[in-house]
Amino acid sequence: MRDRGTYAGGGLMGAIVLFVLAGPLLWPLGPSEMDLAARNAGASLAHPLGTDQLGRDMLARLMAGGRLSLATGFAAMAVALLVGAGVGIAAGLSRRLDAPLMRLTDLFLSLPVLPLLLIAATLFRAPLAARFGAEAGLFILVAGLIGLTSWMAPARILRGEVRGLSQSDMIRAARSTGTRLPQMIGRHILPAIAGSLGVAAALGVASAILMESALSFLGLGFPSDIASWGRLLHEGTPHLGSHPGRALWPGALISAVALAATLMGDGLRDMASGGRRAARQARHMV
Amino acid sequence: MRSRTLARIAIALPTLLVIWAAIFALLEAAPGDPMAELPATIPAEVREAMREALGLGQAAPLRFALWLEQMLLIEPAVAIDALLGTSLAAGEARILSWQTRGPVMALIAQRLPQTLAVMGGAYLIGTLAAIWLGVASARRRRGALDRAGAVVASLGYALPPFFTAAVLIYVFGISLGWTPTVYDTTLDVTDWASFGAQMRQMILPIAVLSLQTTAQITRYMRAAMLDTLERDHIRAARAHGLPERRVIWHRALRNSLVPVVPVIALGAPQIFAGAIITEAIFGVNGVGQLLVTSLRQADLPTVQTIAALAALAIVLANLASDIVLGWIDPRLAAPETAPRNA
Amino acid sequence: MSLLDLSDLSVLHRGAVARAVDGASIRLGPGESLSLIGASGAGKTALVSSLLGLLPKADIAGRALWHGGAGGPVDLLSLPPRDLRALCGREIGMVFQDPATALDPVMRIGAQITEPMRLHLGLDARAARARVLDLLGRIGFPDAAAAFDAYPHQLSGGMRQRASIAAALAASPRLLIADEPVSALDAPLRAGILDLLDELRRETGMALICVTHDMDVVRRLGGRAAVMEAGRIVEEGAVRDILDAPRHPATRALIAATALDTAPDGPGKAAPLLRIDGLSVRYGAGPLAVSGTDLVLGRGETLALVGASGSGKSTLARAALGLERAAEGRVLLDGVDMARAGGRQMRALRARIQMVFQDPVTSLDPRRSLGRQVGDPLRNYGRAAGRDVIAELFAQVGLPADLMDRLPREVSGGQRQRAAIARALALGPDILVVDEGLSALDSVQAAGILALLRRLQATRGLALLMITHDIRVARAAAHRIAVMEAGRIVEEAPTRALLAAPSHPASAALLGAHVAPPERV
Amino acid sequence: EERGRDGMVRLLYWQAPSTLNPYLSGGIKDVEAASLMLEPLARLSPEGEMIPWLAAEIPSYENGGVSEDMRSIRWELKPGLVWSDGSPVTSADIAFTHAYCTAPGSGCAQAAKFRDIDRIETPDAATAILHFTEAKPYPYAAFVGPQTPILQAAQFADCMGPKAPGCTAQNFAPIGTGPFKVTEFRPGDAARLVANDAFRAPGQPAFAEVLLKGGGDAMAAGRAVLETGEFDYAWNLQLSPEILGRMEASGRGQVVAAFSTLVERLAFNLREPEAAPSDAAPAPNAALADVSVRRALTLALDRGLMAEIGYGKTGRVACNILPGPPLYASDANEGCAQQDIEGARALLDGSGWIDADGDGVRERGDTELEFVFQTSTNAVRQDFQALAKEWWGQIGAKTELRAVDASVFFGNDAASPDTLQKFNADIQMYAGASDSPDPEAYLSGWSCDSAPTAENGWSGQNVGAWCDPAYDALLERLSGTAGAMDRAALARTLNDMLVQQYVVVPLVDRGRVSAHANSLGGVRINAWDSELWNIAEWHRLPE
Ligand SMILES: Nc1ncnc2c1ncn2[C@@H]1O[C@H](COP(=O)(O)OP(=O)(O)OP(=O)(O)O)[C@@H](O)[C@H]1O
Ligand SMILES: Nc1ncnc2c1ncn2[C@@H]1O[C@H](COP(=O)(O)OP(=O)(O)OP(=O)(O)O)[C@@H](O)[C@H]1O
Ligand SMILES: [Mg+2]
Ligand SMILES: [Mg+2]
Repeated sequence: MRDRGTYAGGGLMGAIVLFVLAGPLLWPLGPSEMDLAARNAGASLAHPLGTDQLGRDMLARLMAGGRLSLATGFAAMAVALLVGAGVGIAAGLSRRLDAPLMRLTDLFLSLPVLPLLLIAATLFRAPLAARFGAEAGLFILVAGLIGLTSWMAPARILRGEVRGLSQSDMIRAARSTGTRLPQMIGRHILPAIAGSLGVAAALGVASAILMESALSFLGLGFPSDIASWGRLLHEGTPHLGSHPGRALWPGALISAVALAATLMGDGLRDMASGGRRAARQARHMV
Repeated sequence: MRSRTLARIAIALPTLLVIWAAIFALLEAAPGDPMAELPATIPAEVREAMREALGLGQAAPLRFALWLEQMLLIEPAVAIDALLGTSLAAGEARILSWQTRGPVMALIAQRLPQTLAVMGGAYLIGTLAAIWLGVASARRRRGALDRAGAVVASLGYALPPFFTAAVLIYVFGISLGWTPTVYDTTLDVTDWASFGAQMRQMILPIAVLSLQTTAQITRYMRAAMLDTLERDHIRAARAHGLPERRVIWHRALRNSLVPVVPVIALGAPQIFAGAIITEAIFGVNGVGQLLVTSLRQADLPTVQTIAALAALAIVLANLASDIVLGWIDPRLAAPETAPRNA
Repeated sequence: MSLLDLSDLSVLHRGAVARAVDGASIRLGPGESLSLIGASGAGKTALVSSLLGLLPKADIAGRALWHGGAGGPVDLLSLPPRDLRALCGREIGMVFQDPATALDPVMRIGAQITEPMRLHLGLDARAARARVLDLLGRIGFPDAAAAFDAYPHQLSGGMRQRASIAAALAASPRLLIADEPVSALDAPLRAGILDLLDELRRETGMALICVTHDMDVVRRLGGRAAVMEAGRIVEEGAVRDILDAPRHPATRALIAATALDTAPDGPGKAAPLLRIDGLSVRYGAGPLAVSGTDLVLGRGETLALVGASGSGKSTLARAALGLERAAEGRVLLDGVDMARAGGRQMRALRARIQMVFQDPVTSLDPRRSLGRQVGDPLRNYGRAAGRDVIAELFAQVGLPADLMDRLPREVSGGQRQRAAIARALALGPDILVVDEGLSALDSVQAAGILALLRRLQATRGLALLMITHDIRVARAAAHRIAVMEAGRIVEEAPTRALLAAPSHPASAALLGAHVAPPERV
Repeated sequence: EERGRDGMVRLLYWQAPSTLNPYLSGGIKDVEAASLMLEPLARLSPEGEMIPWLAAEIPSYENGGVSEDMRSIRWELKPGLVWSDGSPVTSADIAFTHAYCTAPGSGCAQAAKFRDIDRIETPDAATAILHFTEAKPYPYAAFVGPQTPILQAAQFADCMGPKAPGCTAQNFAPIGTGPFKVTEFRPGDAARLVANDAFRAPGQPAFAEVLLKGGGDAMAAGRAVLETGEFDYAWNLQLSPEILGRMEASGRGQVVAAFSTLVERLAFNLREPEAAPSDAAPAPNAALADVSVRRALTLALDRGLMAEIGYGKTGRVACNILPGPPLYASDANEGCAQQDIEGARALLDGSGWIDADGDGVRERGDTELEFVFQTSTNAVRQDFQALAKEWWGQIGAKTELRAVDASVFFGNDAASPDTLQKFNADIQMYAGASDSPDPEAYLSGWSCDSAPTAENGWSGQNVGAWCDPAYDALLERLSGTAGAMDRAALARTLNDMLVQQYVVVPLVDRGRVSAHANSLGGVRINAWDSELWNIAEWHRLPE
């Protein structure tokens, strides 16, 4: 009963993943196939969600774009969370690192994003492409850039929580039994900050999906012929009056991912706070 | 406590200088050309002469030093002059924008009121709504409100402002015609009618922005509140007979604000720096819009100055967040007790 | 006329198999005092918590008629939460078993106590403050104003417990429910608080339900007593009858175990294992919490550290483990300076000195099951930590193995305490620091743990630093006793010598309050 | 009729002017805003013809205004002209304006237009004679068009050279002769103006006030005029044709377009491999050196469809890189709108480009028909990219698309690899125009020495680095030829060389697009001059 939300989240996420992964196998049209005779078409049997200004099938584009969006969304969120949680926990635990790390965070928060992205892309695009191949290199670049510009919020939020914990008897006791840093973090700190972490993750996925499209408008993201959800949403927005579906569908999908991630984040928090596990255990013993 | 606050402020100043230098270096290194907007037919040597006139002939460190002097000495002096009618800064070279060739600070001063009104209003409303919604969702966990809150929050942070703004404009501006679609910065509030007009033009941008703010803060608030409500001292407060309202809004809220205060502080600098996309869409020509247009035109002095002020706001907000945190939770302000080998 | 009429109360915790309280009935009149005794885990806390609706997740059956209100009797168990809340604090006050977690960490002590008082009594801020200051003074805070402005984390364990009592008494309730109210207090303070409760009972007609495992406290409170075992009330009657002529075997066991035998003589001149040299510790800019103490602990030796609440015992212990930074002085473990030890060496040292923290609730991770937490030290050093190993550790401290998967908040206070002890013993340390480790245990359990420690001492040469306020525990366990006052060790002597002839007034006070024959009511 | 009878007119320039002194900014938005106050001696009509404005007539060989040796031109002011502060306009103001822009250290954006003026002689208050340093077959650069209006000497006297930028009060409120004068200017945001009481035409302007508002984007601007009617005129509506069409359909206003020479085009990278911008950047695909490949790529494009999809009625197929004025437009390239996939395939087959290895991409020897196609980020350009990729795929060429942020792409930052000039790709798309009806400057952008190189700091418009001595020789002739007919003939030949050798592929002749409310009368959108050139004649139409 109490897990309904988590299951709903997981189910929703599963459905979306299925849609973008299996959908293209079932749907005959490709995302960049143009039907120049049927531009800006409304919903029809041939194009259930209509077509765009070049006659490309919206359904196919949504499925193809979703792969890209989900992959970048999760990868970039992971990067941001990894860096953010790392910095936040380090600053929270160590008084010595606190000031420098927080000033670094201030610095990154202060740097104007646009020039930062432009420079980073100029510096790293070619080397990454050379090292990992064009596509993987671009993916790493995009996920890295998004991570680079969004780790600061989790860092600052988690730092405060960790700081409070680090003063507690619980951490003292753990330390006195010889708990090493990684275990300390894994056993005691991460579960304690799971609530915020879950929220940050859910937020992170959605914002990374949107950020990817912002990057592609700067010419830093993926090439324009691969349409991510963020990009479709952006392209569709001006047509809200005439073809609302073109913006509403990608918007709905991004929101659905965010909602699923949110519900799953809630579940993560519950799991970390232990109530569910213990209850289940007790039932097993009957 | 006070000396610790002072120490923090003391460390904030050099931090700020480093940040300012970093911003300058970044802007120097970033691609972009103040002449890019000019018609292609303007010959290279004319462009060169124009660059010279902008002061680009000087070495970058020199320009940074000059900017720093203007920022730290001349501009404050100008501000004092304007307030007190003195003439401390008479004849000194102020920071000039490359786009307008006018003083950057004058530009910012022109832009700040609308940014403060719209962003500030949105942030205040958004934060309060978020706290209320977060608390309410946590209290009736998995209840209808909690579920609705999750959906609203997901929509709020998954839908970018360019989309929500477009929808709102379409519905309220075009279909219903209730609100203007272009923000009039020259509107002076002198009477009820103009006040009404001001409210009408502010409501959509505020709605867009506060939706975003609410979405982000409310989830953190909820998570923190859930954690707090499980603690024993809340149980104790109930056993002492405090009314639930007081337990929640006083005891539990204060405890759960710890992770939320940094979130609030993170967004607060926007009140001064502006929200770029929303300002652009509604034509609220605030600081954010100034920053984008300056960036687009590689107007480095303006960008540098706005970014520097934003950095100041960020550092101050974070400082404030630390101080407030220490005040909310005295354990966080506690001096070093943890020994080495942590 | 009765005040509270409890009949056939049952409590089943969510997910639990057995009832924590099983058909208990109690009747209490105004001004009456009822001591609730019983083994750890017997259901005492469950019983009293259920009365105030503090177990929202448990199935509660039965009736608890409250006759205190103006409009006739009400059933506390079926009262709407809103009305129940109105009763709480004003008519029924509650002192929680774990004082550390019952206090709001982000509020000053004074404010926490003042708030319900102002609410219930409608006092203005100044009057409330005066009243709270008075209360704090009466409850044993020498500097009431400082305590008023302190945050919970700035107080010692005993101080927190007293603050909790003050909060419960603030609104002059008609019934005080106190769950182990004096377990962390030294003898003089304990006496003072019991006097205060007595006084209130006589003056205001306050009734009292006191959960305790300390027979002296029971005797001192007088009135009636009820004995619980496995959720049932197995015996009830006048304190004198119960203590002097216990009928139920459970009661007899509890009473028998209070007579601890005295400690054997010390191991003689053992090699010093732990040496503390001129150690001082300071919190922030405050005064020294520990100043210039010297202490030596030899292999196989037990040293009891006694002293008034807030005298710096816990601080000294934490510093000995390197958990608190020393302002001055050093801690040498086997000749190695802890502050200078490198990472690897430090880890090796850590395994050799372990500690049972004063507050088992805060020292356990609320999100990790007891079994895991007891196994954690083993895992830290790469040793096997299978369920069987942990079950053995559990058995050692008398914990049933089926508590392994429970979270700390899902077990009783004594069970938490024992889990904390099991954790500290897991690594087989050379030195064990026990900060009030037996205070939450009933006498049977306490005797068992003491026996265990003594056995370890005999077989492995375990050195024990026991912090306690209970002279009897000190007498039973320690070879030597050190007395602390205001951050200093003021006297140190072999147990017998010190008990026979305390030379420092502080020691005399600690002993005196105890030695005095308990007042019989 | 009375001046100022129609109240306020609201103009929406979403890219807001940042200064009102066109000499300190070459940006079109600033030039347009300044044209409300500041006026030149002559303007260009919507058809690209010169019309006298402050001058009494256009000087020419025929009327003797231009000297035989083409080294001087004589302008006469209209009689009785006054500045908005009431003082008379004299030839000294003309001479001053020249001095102002050529003073060293001012960073004058229009310096090129004054470059060859040796001195200005002012025999009387109404006459200014411009003496050139060399023969100028086309002597109408300075003081013609909105970029080079006349400044009031009295106002700007203290703003010479390095002091020019600091004269904020002057730059933000120049005194002019135009129909309006500034009352409030907030750079980048809004300007308010009122009718100039001293304006020379009686009964003009019809509007008493102008609100020139900036901010937002093209979408918002279009909406405010066409859908909600909040504004009367919106400038530069680069929106997709469906959107514009839908907005226009709400019936409040209309979209207007005017054409000059703004051509969206493809450029092929014809650089020698060793002249690649840097070691890191790959050399351009050698296949482009084969004119038949360039031609095949061109044939595969359906320019008609592109114009329709991207611009609708605001664009038309461009077959010439110089599409106007009419006299200058070549008619040798008609029919380019037709797509010819078969023809393109045959062409490639014929010149040895075949798909031997069956990977769907044609090759000859080691050279595959694989191209990197870059442009700036912009919705229409990305659509064009997608279309080209599709069509080129049909003829067996593979395309990798790249989009670069516009500020970087057009930024000409020598340090960035992604600029138009560095051309770090095989094919790129951008728009360019001649800013004067005389195309000499524009066409000389394809001379050999205007190729951007490391030596010249990556400046120059010949981004493809195409070099043909014959073209340079023709350019040389053009610079010595006077007379519109002869010049036009030469220009057409040059245009044909560029187009027929497939150095560039003109795609779409883009109009300037604006919108005005139905209630606004007198609007004649002008792509050669300021769109506000005739605002004095604008008026409110009766409902
Ligand atoms: N939340 C819970 N879920 C499941 N079982 C619980 C929970 N809380 C307590 N118990 C179990 O209920 C029984 C009674 O617990 P209770 O806390 O009432 O004991 P107690 O008599 O107060 O013991 P102590 O003297 O040790 O505090 C114990 O066996 C305990 O393990
Ligand atoms: N974190 C802290 N910050 C400030 N003061 C503290 C802190 N912890 C303890 N103190 C103060 O240090 C003194 C010694 O405290 P400590 O906990 O060592 O006492 P104790 O002897 O263990 O007392 P008890 O028997 O009551 O547990 C007390 O006055 C206490 O108020
Ligand atoms: Mg208990
Ligand atoms: Mg203590």
